[in-house]
Amino acid sequence: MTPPILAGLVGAALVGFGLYGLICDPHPLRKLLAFNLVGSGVFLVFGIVARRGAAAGFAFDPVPQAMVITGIVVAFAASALAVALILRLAAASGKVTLDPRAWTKRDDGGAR
Amino acid sequence: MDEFLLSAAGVIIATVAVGLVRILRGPDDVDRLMAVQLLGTGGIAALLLTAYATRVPGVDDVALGLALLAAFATMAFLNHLDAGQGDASQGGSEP
Amino acid sequence: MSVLPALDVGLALLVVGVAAWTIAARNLFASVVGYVAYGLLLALVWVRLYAPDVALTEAAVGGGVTGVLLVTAGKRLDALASAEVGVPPGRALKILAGALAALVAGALAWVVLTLPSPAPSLAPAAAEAAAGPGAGLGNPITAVLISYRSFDTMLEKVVLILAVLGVWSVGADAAWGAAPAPLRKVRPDGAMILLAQFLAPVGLLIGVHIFWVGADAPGGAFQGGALLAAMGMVAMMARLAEPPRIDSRKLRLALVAGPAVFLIVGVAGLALADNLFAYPQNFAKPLILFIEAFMVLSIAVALPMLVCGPPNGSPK
Amino acid sequence: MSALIDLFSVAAIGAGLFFFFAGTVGLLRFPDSLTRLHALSKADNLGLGLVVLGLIPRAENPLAALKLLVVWALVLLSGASTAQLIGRALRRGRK
Amino acid sequence: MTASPGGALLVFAVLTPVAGILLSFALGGRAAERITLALAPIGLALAGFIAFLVARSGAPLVYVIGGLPPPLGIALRADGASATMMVAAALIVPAAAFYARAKFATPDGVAESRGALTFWIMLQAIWAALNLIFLGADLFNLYVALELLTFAAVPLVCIDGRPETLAAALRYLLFALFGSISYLLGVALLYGGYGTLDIVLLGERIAATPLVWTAAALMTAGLLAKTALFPLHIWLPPAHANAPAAASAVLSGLVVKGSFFLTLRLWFYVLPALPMAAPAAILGTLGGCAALFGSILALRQPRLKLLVAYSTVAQIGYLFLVFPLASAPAGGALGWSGGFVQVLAHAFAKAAMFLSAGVLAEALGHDRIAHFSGAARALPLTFLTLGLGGLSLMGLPPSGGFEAKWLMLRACAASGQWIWAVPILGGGLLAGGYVYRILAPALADGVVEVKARPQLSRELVALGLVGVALALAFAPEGFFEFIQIGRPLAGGGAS
Repeated sequence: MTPPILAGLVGAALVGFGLYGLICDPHPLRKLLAFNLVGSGVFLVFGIVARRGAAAGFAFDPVPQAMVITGIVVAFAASALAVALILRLAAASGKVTLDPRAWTKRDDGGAR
Repeated sequence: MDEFLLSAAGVIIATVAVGLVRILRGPDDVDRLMAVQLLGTGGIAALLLTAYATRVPGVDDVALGLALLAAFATMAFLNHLDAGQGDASQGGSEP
Repeated sequence: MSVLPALDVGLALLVVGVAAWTIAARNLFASVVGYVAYGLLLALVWVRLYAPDVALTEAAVGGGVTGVLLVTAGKRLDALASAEVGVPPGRALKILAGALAALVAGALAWVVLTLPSPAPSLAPAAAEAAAGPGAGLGNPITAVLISYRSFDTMLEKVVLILAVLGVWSVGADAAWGAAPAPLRKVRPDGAMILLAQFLAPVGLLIGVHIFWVGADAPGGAFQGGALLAAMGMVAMMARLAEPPRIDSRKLRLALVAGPAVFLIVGVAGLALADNLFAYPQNFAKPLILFIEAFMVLSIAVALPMLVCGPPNGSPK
Repeated sequence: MSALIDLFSVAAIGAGLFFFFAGTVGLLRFPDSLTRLHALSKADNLGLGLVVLGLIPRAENPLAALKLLVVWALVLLSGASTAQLIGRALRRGRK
Repeated sequence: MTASPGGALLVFAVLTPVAGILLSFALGGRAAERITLALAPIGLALAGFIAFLVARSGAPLVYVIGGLPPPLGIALRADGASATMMVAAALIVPAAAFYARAKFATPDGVAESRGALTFWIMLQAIWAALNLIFLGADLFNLYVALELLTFAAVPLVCIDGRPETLAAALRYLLFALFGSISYLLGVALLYGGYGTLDIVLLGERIAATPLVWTAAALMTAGLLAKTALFPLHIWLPPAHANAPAAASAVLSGLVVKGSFFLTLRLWFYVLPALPMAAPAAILGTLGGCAALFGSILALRQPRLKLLVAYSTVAQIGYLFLVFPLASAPAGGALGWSGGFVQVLAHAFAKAAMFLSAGVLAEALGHDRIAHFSGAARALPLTFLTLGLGGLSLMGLPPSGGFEAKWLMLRACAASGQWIWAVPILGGGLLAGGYVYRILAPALADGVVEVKARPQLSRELVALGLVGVALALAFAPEGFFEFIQIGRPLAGGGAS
């Protein structure tokens, strides 16, 4: 198995694990971790596309690699925004849940 | 010779991977971080060995980057460990 | 080379295993630490894919800075021990989600295994164009980022500014203008100060080196800027530097500098090279380095500000 | 000449492997965090040092060799500092 | 691909608000407000002129950035649909900005305030992102535009800082991030298959292979999560109902249309080679369910803003009927026009209704529908706007909503797809129900306590927007021809 195929399988597995965590984990920080797993799986798919695009005399196709670099920075920015929201939410309400039912009751005043 | 370098990389990866059991077992967060630290050092060694065997250009800079960041997560963790230890008196480091 | 495939398979299994662990772990912090380890391993995978530029970015941003962000967030949440977490979903939803995830992963694996051969590639076109008169760069990735897809790169810097403002905007009204909370409350140990005093200048040197060689070798503005950002955070964690006030004019200008210079040079291209975001033939390389220098500055400032969080305390 | 270099590399890297192995065994087998820390910080830094030593003669140019040394120095410094910091935090926590 | 004369304007349509963002961020909150308001006429002029150029040439306007043509470079492309959407954005964003001046003014005595800086910069960012979404001709460039839109929209949701708005913003962010990454994965696969991301080149090269189907499914799922199409709608009502009125107007009126527009681009421009029947039926079914389900939920909401937000869930549903209708071999042009008139009518009517809901909430101190008795007498203009907006949502003449449904029904008839008439008519009936729920108590006898008299100018802004929604009923034939400029003859698999 050459590295691109192997990396492709890893990427697919990462997307799968991440997707499961994103749906099932109730904790928003864990959801964020799962999102980052999906993200890195997607970047790996770009990576194998770049490596497969190694035409005569070139080790890789630079275009997908450049896109991954852009994507990593954007994913980090998204993580930072999400972390800021999670911490503020926990500090303001004592809850770190996204369950809509937790927010329809009007009893959040006494929490913290 | 390349085969030897690659085998060495493989052995290091396998060794530190076993060490990662500490992330699973803990028991303390410190133990988990030590496992990551070991992985970091071993990862750099494996990276260098693989790079010298396969001659991918620019890998020494990647190793430099990883080496710079070796203590990064541990430092962040210590910020909170020290703060949580009770002597948040801003007083200093003496126990 | 029969060892190499075994090494690759081992690395792949390790990455997948650690990833599964971060999802499955019960303890929040354990899964955060797992993610940090995962980021390190990914950098190795990227090297195996002949992508040292991506490996550098992944090591610095994906593993390093994101790791600090998550460790900090995990510990701050632990401190709010009373925080109420939602209930995990029922068995039916779990099975459904598992089936969906397996379906997506399976389809993806299949498609990736059956990608067309020979693969389409822009590599020859990019390399030829990169070395050509419009760019004059030996590193085609830098050429793609700063020349062919300059519009993406410039806008992505604007995304970073929006993210910084978004993070600030979750702070309290009364704190607006103040500095974010320091990354560390307690005064640090001598050993940590010493470490930072050594790491930060060496890292500065390495970061600038990686930016500078990026025109022709692996490296560039993103990678250099990300390493500088990490060094800035090291200095802040040792309290050698403090997060600046968010209303500081210098901070704002540093954040805006990268995209602003990019935009101005891009618009000037209409006069100098007959096209927006085109570079005049003889000045292409110096102009690109000029833009990149400001981008390094913006990235190096934006990433630590994103980790530091919203303003805290009183602006007075 | 090249055979001599190969021999040197094999010896140094082989010794490095041993230290990685020892570090992992220590991390897994030692009874508490402080002793694990002790085992770890010695072993992995020496391990990486020996791997770097084995690769230096194979570096293509002096700059690459210098980078290898800097990598090792950075990891050594990070490892030593964080070991001390973690150790102190652990001791403080135990009181 | 070569650049058209005047094509540079396309880049400036994106760069102008981007420059505004950078200047505002450097200069601070007070300047941010002035810059946004100063941009309004410039943006409108640019959008209008681009529309004029497209109409004059009768062909799409193209610009190749940096003179480096695709596949290596990036192009921007304006057709009739993009120019129409740009003009709509150039009317609604300034209207929201004008409305928001009082609420998001920087208070005296401080150099800058949190709410003001965030609001004005994010508003410009939404504008920049939307223009790029309407003009982008490269799938990765469009990914950057989608991210720009997400990062601008999420902070607006929680700008007032209450815990429930933070939870709504976080939920929105997670859905949007899932949407982006799913879209990006599809982009990666398409690049792997065809070595280009340019929409025109892809449209020529793509064939119906498993790779393309997988990419299409992933990208569509991501875009649907961002558009809040049923059943991925749960993030929308709390997010749109909790944002300040001016932000809600832009979020509901325009932002969700951005990802809808990309879904259209994807299926009709990138993937014409795929047989459309099955995916169009799925999208149409989801849309039909959304139209009915969203309306039923809207009927049950106790608060006006929540009701209006659920109505958005329903109205988004109608938009997706454009997939079965416009891809049909007969009546495709009617379906396409109907879809776009629905986009526009809903954008203007919904923006007007959210602004009115804001006026109402400030005047009464609450927006609980049960306590509206007699409110129409106290706030006649605002309830007139709500009523006229409701007219368009229901699809009664004379309104853009009616025009849209009429075109869609004619498309149903032309293509023999009568099944889609059920959600069109049923949803309209249900919309009648929830509009009645707002108006009936307000028109009943009773006395409400008006805490603060609303500014006439704000009520007039909302009325002006709803006026545009009504005026669409009188759109001339030339307008429908304009929307068709650059539309590929879709449903290649069908014809």
